[in-house]
Amino acid sequence: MPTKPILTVKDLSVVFPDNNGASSPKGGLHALEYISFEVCPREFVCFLGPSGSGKTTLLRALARILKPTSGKVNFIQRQQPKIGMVFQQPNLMPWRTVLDNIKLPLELEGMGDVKARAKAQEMVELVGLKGFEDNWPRDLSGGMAQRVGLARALVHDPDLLLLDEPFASLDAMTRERMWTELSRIWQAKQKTVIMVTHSINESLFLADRVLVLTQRPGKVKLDLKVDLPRPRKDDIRYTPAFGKLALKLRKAIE
Amino acid sequence: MPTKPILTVKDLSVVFPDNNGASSPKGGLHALEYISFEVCPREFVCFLGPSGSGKTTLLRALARILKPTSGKVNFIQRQQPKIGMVFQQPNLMPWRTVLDNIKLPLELEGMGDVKARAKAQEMVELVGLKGFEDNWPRDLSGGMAQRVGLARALVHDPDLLLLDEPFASLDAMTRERMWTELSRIWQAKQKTVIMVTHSINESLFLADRVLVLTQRPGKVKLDLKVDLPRPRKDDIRYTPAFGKLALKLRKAIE
Amino acid sequence: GIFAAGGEESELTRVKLPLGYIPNVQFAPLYVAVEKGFLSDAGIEVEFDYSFETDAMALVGADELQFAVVSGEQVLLARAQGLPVVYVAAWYQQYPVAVVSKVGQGIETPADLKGKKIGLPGLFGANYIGLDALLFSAGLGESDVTLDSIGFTQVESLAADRDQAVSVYAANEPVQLRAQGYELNELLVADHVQLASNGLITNEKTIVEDPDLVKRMVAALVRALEYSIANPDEAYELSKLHVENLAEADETVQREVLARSIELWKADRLGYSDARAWGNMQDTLVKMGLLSKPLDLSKAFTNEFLP
Amino acid sequence: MKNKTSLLGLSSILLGLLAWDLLARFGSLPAFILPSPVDVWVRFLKAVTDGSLFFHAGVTLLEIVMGLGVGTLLATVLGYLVARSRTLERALSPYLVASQAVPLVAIAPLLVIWFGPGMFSKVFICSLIVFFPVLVNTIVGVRAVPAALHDLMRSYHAARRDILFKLEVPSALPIFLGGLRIGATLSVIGAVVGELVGADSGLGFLINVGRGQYDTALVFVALFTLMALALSLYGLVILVERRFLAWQESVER
Amino acid sequence: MKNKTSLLGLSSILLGLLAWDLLARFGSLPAFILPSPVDVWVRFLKAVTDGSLFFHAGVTLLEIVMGLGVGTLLATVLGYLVARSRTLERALSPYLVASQAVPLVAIAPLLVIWFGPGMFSKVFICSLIVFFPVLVNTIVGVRAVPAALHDLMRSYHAARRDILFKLEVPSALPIFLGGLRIGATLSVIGAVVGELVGADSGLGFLINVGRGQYDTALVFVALFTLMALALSLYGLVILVERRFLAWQESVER
Ligand SMILES: Nc1ncnc2c1ncn2[C@@H]1O[C@H](COP(=O)(O)OP(=O)(O)OP(=O)(O)O)[C@@H](O)[C@H]1O
Ligand SMILES: Nc1ncnc2c1ncn2[C@@H]1O[C@H](COP(=O)(O)OP(=O)(O)OP(=O)(O)O)[C@@H](O)[C@H]1O
Ligand SMILES: [Mg+2]
Ligand SMILES: [Mg+2]
Repeated sequence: MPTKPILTVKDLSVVFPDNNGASSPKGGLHALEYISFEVCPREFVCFLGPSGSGKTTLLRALARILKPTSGKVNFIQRQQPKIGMVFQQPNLMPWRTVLDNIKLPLELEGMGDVKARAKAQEMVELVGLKGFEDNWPRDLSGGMAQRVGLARALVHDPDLLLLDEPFASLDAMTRERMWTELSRIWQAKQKTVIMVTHSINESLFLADRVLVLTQRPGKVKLDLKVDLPRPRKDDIRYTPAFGKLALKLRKAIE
Repeated sequence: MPTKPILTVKDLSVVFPDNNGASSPKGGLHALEYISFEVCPREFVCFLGPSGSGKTTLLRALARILKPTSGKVNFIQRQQPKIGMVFQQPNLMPWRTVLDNIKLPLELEGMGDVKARAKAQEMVELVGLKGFEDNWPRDLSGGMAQRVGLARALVHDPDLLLLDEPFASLDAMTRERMWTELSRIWQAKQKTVIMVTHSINESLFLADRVLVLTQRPGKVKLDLKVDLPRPRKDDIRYTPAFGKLALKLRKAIE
Repeated sequence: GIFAAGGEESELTRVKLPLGYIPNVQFAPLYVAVEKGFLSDAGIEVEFDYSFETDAMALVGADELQFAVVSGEQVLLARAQGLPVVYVAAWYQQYPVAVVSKVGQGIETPADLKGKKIGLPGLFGANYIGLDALLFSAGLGESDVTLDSIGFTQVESLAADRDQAVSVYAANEPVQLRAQGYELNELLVADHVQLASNGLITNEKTIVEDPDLVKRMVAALVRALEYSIANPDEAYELSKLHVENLAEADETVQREVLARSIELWKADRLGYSDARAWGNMQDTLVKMGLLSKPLDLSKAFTNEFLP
Repeated sequence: MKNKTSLLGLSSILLGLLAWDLLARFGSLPAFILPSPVDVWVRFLKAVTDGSLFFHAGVTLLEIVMGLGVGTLLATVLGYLVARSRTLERALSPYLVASQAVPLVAIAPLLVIWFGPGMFSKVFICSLIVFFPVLVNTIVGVRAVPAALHDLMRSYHAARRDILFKLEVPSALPIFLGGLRIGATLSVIGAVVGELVGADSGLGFLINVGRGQYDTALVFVALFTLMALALSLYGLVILVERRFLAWQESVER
Repeated sequence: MKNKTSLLGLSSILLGLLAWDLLARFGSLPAFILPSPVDVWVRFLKAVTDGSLFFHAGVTLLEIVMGLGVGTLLATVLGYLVARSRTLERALSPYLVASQAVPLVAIAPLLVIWFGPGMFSKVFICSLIVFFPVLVNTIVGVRAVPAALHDLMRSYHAARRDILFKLEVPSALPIFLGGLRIGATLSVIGAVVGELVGADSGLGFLINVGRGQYDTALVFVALFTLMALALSLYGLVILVERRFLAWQESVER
């Protein structure tokens, strides 16, 4: 893409202190080491990598939840874009109903209650949870909770979406519906998406670019451009281009 | 299989009370309705179904965590077999280290500490977490936590394994390694496995039988025998038999 | 309970004796009675107890204990509620409450208290009754002054000029205040009205069942009083054995406390209860509304056990 | 279900009354130590009729409400700050703990001199005694807020006050309300201790009067009124819990 | 880091001492109301030398330890039972709350009659005051055990005692220890209140003696010893927390 990058990550390293709290001579657990990449506006980037390779840590650093040990995360257009984040665990507030959980980011933006409720209600329907608006999170199934998390990340129209395996506990059908919705939203609105996934299919179906991280310490092993035509229908999976890309990713991961 | 069933589920229904606690005239949320099936010893059964169709609820009823509203769950060989369960969320005890979490079922059986540690250590290595024995659960990545849960379910050599999407947050490679390990354990020891999954591939790769549940209220929609030869290697995916079964399941789910 | 003396002479009757206050040089006669063997001569072994006066009264009334040292008005108040307690020996002849004020206030007679703010622990107990009796003696009532319930902080309140006068224990606080260099006017209640004061009580059951014990107890107390009045220095030294911290405390102050106490104990006949003082006490209590009707005073006290 | 349990509470109270009556009737204790329920009831009616009970109970209630309010407020604010800074905790905790170990009766003279013998010193004592349980439970509660939810709020760059009101307050509420339950109950003692030490009104004063006149029935009336106050305050906290903690499982296991 | 904060605690204590000294030196209060730090130090050395401080502190400490032990034990057991049964809670809570509202001074005669005036009544009062905070926090803690972990234990058909010791105890520990922090601190007051009411030994008795003889420095010595006791107990609980709650995040946010 010709545009200036919206996000530049330069030599990002994250080291967790060892169990006993002190920085041991070994120097703690190196979760990420010298990661550098750029993301352009409206780009959809997927991260793949083995369990424990630092994908979640990377997203946390991008969201400024975690201070990197060294290196820089810079957003160019604004100081800090509006972020919508889906966590690996649903991470809902147990004292809020489904609707109120989804409404949270709107409240934080100071939106009026009536309007916020209406928008949240829209999202409830989008993720297929109509009828469960007033349930407590503890009464939801795993997949339903994850969809609430997704709705909460999308409701306030963020500039940057950070998604940590947002579809992991969804059945094939629901997942595909969510894929379609996400693609639609991403194309309709001016969003940049960074998504962690374990599914090669998912990454190829959605992403413009797939980055593969190595096992601890996490480094970028492959930066693959996905130039499949959009919109990508289900049968794209059986095209040779898709197969070739999938094979490349598979190899990189192994 | 010619043997007598080890588990008989008859007309099992689970109704959750409505939000306000009272049984409303509507009669609450019908999660499962008149489910009946049998499982033979050493059988590997997978459940598929849309999000919210009651798969987790079913496993909870089988483990006697939840009392069914009506119907029966009977184990024939013994009053109650030894169960190993993987929950949809990792469900680790935050005050126990990785090793101690895995050791828990052995402690409950009264095994001596030295022996228990040794067995737990074996499991740590099996799920690829060597070096993380003494970590607190909060310092694990999502996939690592899930593997700890899996190790905990296997460590005490249970007769019946109840697995609720045990591989959902694992990357493709780790997942396949876990599949192989699970198949090996299942074949080597006399285990019966009931597993919930969202992956058709996974179910066909592992199961003797796949049952598909419908959306609320959950009923058995399809009971499919998987008569693919074992051991199933990775390339079985590309055989026509596999494709036919996959298509059947796909249809049943949609 | 008590362990009644067996046949052998060497066995002593064990008695628990509540004093209603912490160990203090003011209890010197009792320490003398122990240390000089007056009590063991009488066949009694005492264990002092420092719990509250009203609790002690209730225990004696319930015959859980045989004896206690309490203030005179408490006997009437308790009897009004049906406690079968009897006052058998007077210890203080003079009601030991005084109202003190800094000299600058010019309070020299009870009448001068009119319109003043007077601090006292609360609307109960000897400080309250003594104060009211003093006011009545001057034709005043509670409405003529401001009563300030301040807990047992009279010294501090007077020092800090919170109150213009305070109702205190005559033998103790004025001595402390003077030792701190304050010049005081002191109105001793006993100078204006005779009231039944602190003494030894028992209950009706003990009087009926073991009059000899009562007699021996009273005799020992009177003997100790006599000895203490005659030998204040020795009484002081013996008190050190019982009073925690007395050896470390300000000796001149504590000796003065004892000297003043002795003045309050002195009498023509030690231990004797004056019917007039009891009548005055009853009048005061009725006037204060603490007694709704007069009692049969002859049952409240007796002199029959005096030696 | 609800009826059944409140029936249970009631019948447990009746059972207590019965035991008391039997003890008073057939026990060896005289009435001036243990009056019978009937004696106390008669004395209660008298105290209600002449208005003295309402007056004194009102004074005590006012002290309690003020003491509870002030103590809770200070404890909550300080507890929150301490929970968020170990440094502050180290600097303050010697004072906070020491302040609790001072037997108030012993420093009453200082309090009286500083604040006078009026209502203020009672409110002070009351709030001092309420302070600590609320403080500790605020600290424990705020520290127990899940880190993952903090991450969530941080991902939105939520303002401090939003983090406070939308995350920390609701999350710490169950434990905080536990502290308030303790505090509300202790506040009653706090006010009464102040009154026992020196006062001319309030239920503590009434107890002193009753004790001074060996009117044990009056003491019991005052004691029961105090218990009723404590129970009402406790009940209020429970109501708040019901209202705000509906999301917590109330499963009987 | 650790050094820095303990330095902070120390310097905050020194600051307090300084403020006190200035107040005593230049304030308007006479020495028998507010003695200077030096007076108190001298009196302290004297009390240490003649052994009286150790003796009385020992008596009080014994009462505290016993009261704390008994109160905590009862509260933990009862709290656990109540936490697991709403029915039991409804039946007992009126009594539990009411027991806390009774000003102990008022029922002292009954206590004395029932238990005698010796150490027992102090231990009783102490354990009564310790009881409630520990009870409430035990209830809150046990109720907060995650339902999912209960499911886990049930899937193993774990025995009751395993559920208790391997799930409920460790899970409720942070909140329980909060209750113990409160209880440990209150226990000091409990013992002293008992001693103030009537005793012939212990630090409360020493306070009474000091007050009776206007030896205010002695009162202060006793008060500071009490505070030291309270701080030590509190410190002990903190040590236990450090030992057993290492798994909780201790991130300074
Ligand atoms: N708070 C923490 N303290 C210490 N170590 C941590 C912490 N969080 C993560 N780690 C470690 O950092 C490494 C990377 O963790 P991360 O969660 O980023 O992995 P991930 O790529 O998201 O894995 P998964 O796919 O399993 O979720 C892991 O080895 C993990 O143990
Ligand atoms: N404790 C509960 N109280 C009330 N309703 C519940 C409770 N647990 C589950 N449910 C409801 O029961 C239905 C089935 O839930 P269950 O967790 O069994 O679904 P699932 O098949 O496991 O879904 P998923 O694939 O999303 O995990 C859902 O609609 C859910 O909202
Ligand atoms: Mg992750
Ligand atoms: Mg589920």
